[in-house]
Amino acid sequence: MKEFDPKIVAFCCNWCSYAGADLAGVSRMQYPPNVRIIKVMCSGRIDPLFVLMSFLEGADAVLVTGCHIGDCHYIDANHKTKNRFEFLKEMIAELGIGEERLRLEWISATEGEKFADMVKETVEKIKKMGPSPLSPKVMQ
Amino acid sequence: MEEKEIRIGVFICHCGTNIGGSVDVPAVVEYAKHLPNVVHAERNLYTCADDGLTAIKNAIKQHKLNRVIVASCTPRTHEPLFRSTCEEAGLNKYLFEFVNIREHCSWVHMKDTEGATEKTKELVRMGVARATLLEPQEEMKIDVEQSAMVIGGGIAGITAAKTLANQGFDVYLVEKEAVLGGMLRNLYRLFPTGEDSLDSLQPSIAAVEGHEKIKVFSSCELKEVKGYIGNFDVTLLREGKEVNFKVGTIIVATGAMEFEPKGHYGYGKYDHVITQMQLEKLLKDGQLKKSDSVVMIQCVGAKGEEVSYCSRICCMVAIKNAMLIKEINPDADIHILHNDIQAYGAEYEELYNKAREMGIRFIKYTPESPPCVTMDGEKLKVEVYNELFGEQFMLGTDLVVLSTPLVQHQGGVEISKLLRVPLGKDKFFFEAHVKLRPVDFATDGIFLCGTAHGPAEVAESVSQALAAASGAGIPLSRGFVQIEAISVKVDLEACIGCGFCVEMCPYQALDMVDGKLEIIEALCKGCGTCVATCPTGALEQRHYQNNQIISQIKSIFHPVIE
Amino acid sequence: MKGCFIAWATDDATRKRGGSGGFVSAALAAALDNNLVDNVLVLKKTSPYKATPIVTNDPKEVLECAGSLHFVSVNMAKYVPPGRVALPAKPCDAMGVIERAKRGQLDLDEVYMLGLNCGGSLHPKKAKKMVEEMYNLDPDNVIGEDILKGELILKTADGEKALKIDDLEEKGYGRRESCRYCETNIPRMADLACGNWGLPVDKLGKTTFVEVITNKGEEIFKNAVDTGYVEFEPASDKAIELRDKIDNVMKGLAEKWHKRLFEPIEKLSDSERLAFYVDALNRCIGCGACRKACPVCTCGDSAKCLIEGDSNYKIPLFLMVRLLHLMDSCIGCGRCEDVCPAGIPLTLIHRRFAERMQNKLGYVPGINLDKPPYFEGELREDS
Amino acid sequence: MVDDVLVIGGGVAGIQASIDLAGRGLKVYLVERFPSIGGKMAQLDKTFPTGDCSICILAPKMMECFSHENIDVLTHAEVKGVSGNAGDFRVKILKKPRYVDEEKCTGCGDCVSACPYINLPDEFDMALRSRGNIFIPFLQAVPRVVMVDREHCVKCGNCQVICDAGAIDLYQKPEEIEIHVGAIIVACGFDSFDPSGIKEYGYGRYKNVITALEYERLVCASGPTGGHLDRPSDKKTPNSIAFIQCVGSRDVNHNPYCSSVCCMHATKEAILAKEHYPSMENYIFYTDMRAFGKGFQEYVDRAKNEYEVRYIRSKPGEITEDKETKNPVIWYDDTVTRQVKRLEVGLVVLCTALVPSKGIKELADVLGVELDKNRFFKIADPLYAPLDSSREGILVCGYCQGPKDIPEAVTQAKGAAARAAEVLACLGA
Repeated sequence: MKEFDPKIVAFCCNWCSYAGADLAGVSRMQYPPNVRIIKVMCSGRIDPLFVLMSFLEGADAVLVTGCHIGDCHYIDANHKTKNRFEFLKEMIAELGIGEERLRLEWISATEGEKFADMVKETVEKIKKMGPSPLSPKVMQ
Repeated sequence: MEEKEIRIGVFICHCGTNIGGSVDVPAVVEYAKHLPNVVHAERNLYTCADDGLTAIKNAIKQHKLNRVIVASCTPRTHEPLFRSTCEEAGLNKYLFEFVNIREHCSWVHMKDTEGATEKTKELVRMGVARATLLEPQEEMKIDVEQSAMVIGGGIAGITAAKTLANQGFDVYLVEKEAVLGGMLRNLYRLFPTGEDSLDSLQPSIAAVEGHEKIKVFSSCELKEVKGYIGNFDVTLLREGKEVNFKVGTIIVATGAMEFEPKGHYGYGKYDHVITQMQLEKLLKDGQLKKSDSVVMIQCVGAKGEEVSYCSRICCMVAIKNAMLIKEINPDADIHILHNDIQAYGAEYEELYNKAREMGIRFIKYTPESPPCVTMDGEKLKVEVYNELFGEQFMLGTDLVVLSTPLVQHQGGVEISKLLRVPLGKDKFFFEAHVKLRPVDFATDGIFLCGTAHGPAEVAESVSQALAAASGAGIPLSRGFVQIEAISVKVDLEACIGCGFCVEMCPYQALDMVDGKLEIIEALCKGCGTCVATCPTGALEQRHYQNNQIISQIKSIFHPVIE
Repeated sequence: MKGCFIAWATDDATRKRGGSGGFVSAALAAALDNNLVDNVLVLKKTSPYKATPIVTNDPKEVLECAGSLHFVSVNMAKYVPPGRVALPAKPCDAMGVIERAKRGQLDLDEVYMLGLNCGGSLHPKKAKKMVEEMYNLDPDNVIGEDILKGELILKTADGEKALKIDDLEEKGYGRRESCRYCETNIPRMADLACGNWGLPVDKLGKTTFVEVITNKGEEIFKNAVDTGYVEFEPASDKAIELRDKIDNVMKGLAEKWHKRLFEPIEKLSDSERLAFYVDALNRCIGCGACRKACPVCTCGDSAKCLIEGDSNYKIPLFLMVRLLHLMDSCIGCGRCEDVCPAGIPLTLIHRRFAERMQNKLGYVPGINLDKPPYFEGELREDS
Repeated sequence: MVDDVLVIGGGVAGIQASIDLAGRGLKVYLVERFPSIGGKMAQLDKTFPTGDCSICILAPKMMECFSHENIDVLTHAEVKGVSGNAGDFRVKILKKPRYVDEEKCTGCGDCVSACPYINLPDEFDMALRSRGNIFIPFLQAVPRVVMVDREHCVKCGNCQVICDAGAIDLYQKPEEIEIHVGAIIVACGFDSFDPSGIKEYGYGRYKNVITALEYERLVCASGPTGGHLDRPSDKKTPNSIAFIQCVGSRDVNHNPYCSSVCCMHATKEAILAKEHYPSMENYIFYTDMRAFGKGFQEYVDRAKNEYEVRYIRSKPGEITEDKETKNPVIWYDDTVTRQVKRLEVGLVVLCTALVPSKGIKELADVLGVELDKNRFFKIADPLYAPLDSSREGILVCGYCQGPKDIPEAVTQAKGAAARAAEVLACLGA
């Protein structure tokens, strides 16, 4: 049987975390090919619905990323991201699919390594945890 | 929009070996050809090179493409290039979609050709899903009224008004006092030129008052400002009557005032304890009695509980005034009690050294044990602990001058409410970005300068005024502002009027008017925070629509096999 | 004149029809009569198990609607008409009204809520069955009901029959599940809080214990007195103490029920809990009745929860989004569960999610106009 | 009369002035001596007092400037001659060869790894990392193209072979171009003072005595150590750091003026160290604590109270080195006990004076403008025309006309742009 290959959805903001992912590339930092990036202008645009939907579709983990608090290109829109994330975190915890599957990281445009490390760590962790029990592919 | 067949063209870049080295590009092209709505797919050695761009333009014509996808490097550097290529071929630039398969794929999976190729296919699939739902957008152009309002007729306001007027724009200069000049009117002589403050200011005042492009409204009060960049409607009150005009941009130069040191060091209790401003006045009027000894105390009320900041200019004001007293009375014994001397830069440091050479004495006190001023018979007595010598000093003196910080005044607070621009913790106006946007407000079209921004000396205020005039002059000289079509729009039928989005907006671009949501598109910067907040689908962000993002998510998990 | 009073309708008929002194009906009628409000929203009883919310400006009609209704579980918040209006409000009605005000659906300054103390209500369908099986009565013969001292009393033409609520609930009857663990018995978020708790024995059934809470409450109370609809006397300290005591007993009971209903879920492992949620929520047929009945939901036909998911989702996107959106705002009224044709224990599940969040944030919905934290702009430091 | 504008210097001030002018629809030539724009700000890690990541906020501006249709960015180029008057300057610019066709190079970096010689000090990373003969100035460089260091290149041709784009031309010639402009804005910035002349501090002799700019690269996430504070002697994280203020400034033997920014950047650097390593002990030796800008005093207060930075009012007399541990040892007068004290730390950071950039005299001569006694550009009217040089039509902004921090430089740059537009408008009228 083929080894479990997690699918991870990452939401990145245009200004910081997407640029951080770019920098990881420019610096040729190697990480496993499990992450799919969806770009939005600001992490504030990330509707929790997108995160829930990703899990229901079969994501084994979801990464919500944006500029560091204080660095937001849109004054303080990432404060709202942070607040909304608290809801998602509690929701995922209550659902019992493993809190580690959802992660919020602030990644600046210089933190290519942080982006690469985040992906590496998440892939490793999720491989240990196995597929998300909420994934339609997983029988219960 | 008419229903049209979606025809997508996909261009996959080898980027030399940068992508081609770890991704099986031909296999991705084959895969792309079989994705829904894709009518053309090809690969280029460098899509960004001339032949690549030509290939895109040709394919748009030949295959009647109405969506173009380039899978190559990062949109952060190359999107403008490909967008303009599409436009040259007659395709709306918002129908272009970028897929990053270099920075996010080939470069980070260099030793995993299989994994990188599979990932590339999926990334292209996501791009196709999103491209299918892309919509053409028109960028909004807002006409800009060719005039500006400057609030405050001090040196900053005067400079800003003059610069803008000299560039050919109409300027309305609003001052609440009867005469122009602001704080400089009350000062004696200025550093470093030694000129009389008011004398040096007169030519500028005259230039402004005589300028054909400048209308001066003195003794006027600002009543209301409505609108947005390019189109502000201003209402003034002059002698109880309303005056209305329209301006394109606004500069806030409302200044500051001296902190009144009530209860500090016997101020208000002893006659000979005065502030630096009062000293300037005495010097100006030639009223300063011969003083054989003077003590100046720095940071009165500043760097502490009342005012947390350092007021930047007081050390130099004290040194300058100490030297002026020395000029009048070379034998005067002058002590400046300070908590670090702020003689930053080149000239100030020089002046500080010169003051010491002249015999002005500097004593560093510690905030923990501040000086103490009492009356000893007819004379004032100042006690201070000299940190450097570790001794308690006792100074008998004729005059104590308190250096107090500049602080925001009530007028400034009101202007902030009126214009809906923020004040910082220090109560001064708060700029859009401390480092890179020092004279802008987050609200487009409104700028700030001078001591309204924080304590500053003349040259600094003038520099800021020029900078604010630069910012305010840009939209005026262009005649319009163009807005990237990523702003939000509302479907009023679907909107339930809960109003939760209004406070989410970092730019006050949303407003509830009679239970209905109104969007001031000119203010929207396209972060989309309100869209994520909206409990319904009433709010949408152009080019980052809910359905577009959702289709990207779904496409990750739905392989398409045809 | 804020504080606690004992009041009663001056009109005999109203006093008799009303379960406890007829104060509420009289005050409502007085408000209409004196043009304090344009309309009154009341429940019109059509049978012991059915009542329809009506909006009326006729004081007489209001007086005719007097009487307690334990077998009806309608939430009034959704029916509040625009303009100045007064309504009797159970705690969950009042909370619903406040949540709707937050969402711009009504102007709280124009709504007068005459709060009713509430120990819980019964689901009409279950109530009918209970009357037959536990009371051995013909449901159609029941002409009235009352809850007193832990007993549910049914009145027929032949007299009264009382059973202990505890016993009924042990057997799966009695109050709706959400009422059993509801700890809000006295509607202090309303303008007035009215009921029979705290009344001395001699005044029981003849008067109403009224707490005047807000300025609006004061307005309505004064109006009722000034127009002669109502008379009152101050409540004694003893009465006030007694009311609190009853409230605390009810709260204690609610706590017990809470533990009993929620502990089994609490004890589940992560995967068992997920299985429980998937099993329950996947029964959803997507009819949307829960959303329509929910007093907090104001989203209309474009609600985000209506975005289409995929049929293979283990939990419908619809319910996932609703769970999320209600995490801070669910008031626990129980309406979703009442109306679910698939029999999903919706309220129980919503409360699991909501309590988690509300406890964490220290936010209680429905008690004041504080914005739901989901929509807060300020950064919450490490909440 | 033309209304094009020349901007000299591609640091944050030059970039801002260019963007403002181009925004008005004026044509701008931006000339930068180095192969990438960005200037000193690109080298900084974070900025005070907000802690914003420096390159993160600068990079979008660099891109905006470079891709602006009204701005011609000429990197690796120098102004060689200026004639004419305001409204009508003729300027000769020397474009030095970078041995790479900027148009063709895609910045992929394949050639960089192909170069067999890789032991040259990387200028951008303050020589804390080595680079090859062919290199990209830094990760976020704009334009992102390689250049060849011909001085050391042996022309092995590996880079040419590997470059699919055919961008490398090892025989590229210098190019002289002439442009015609109406006004000139000078924003040529500053250099960091070389403290090796101050023998008592041992810079150059002791490995663990570094300059503040070197420190910035060390703590930067995209710097040579990936943001790990590895001290030079043993690549280990020190337990304590001392920052020494006024090295070469406020010093009659070197530069009499105050550099204005060091108190604050030292405070920031100490905070960064504490944030990275919570057990780090930080000492700042200062003369006067100059925290006079917006939010600065509060920042210093926070450094003291929250980050436990120890501020010591003393100018150390000498630094020695512990032979075993290579720890620098600081000898200073304690103002409290009035005794000479000894403090051993893991790393010493010298907050050196910032001095007018190399070549400012030559540039001033070419432009025909005067310098002041500190070799900054002289200002015509220090009160009411603080951005006008001694020659009409030539504006000066940023650090090259006197010490200032980033927001002040940006402010002046915008102001100079407004003044340039004003001068041109008045001449045209």
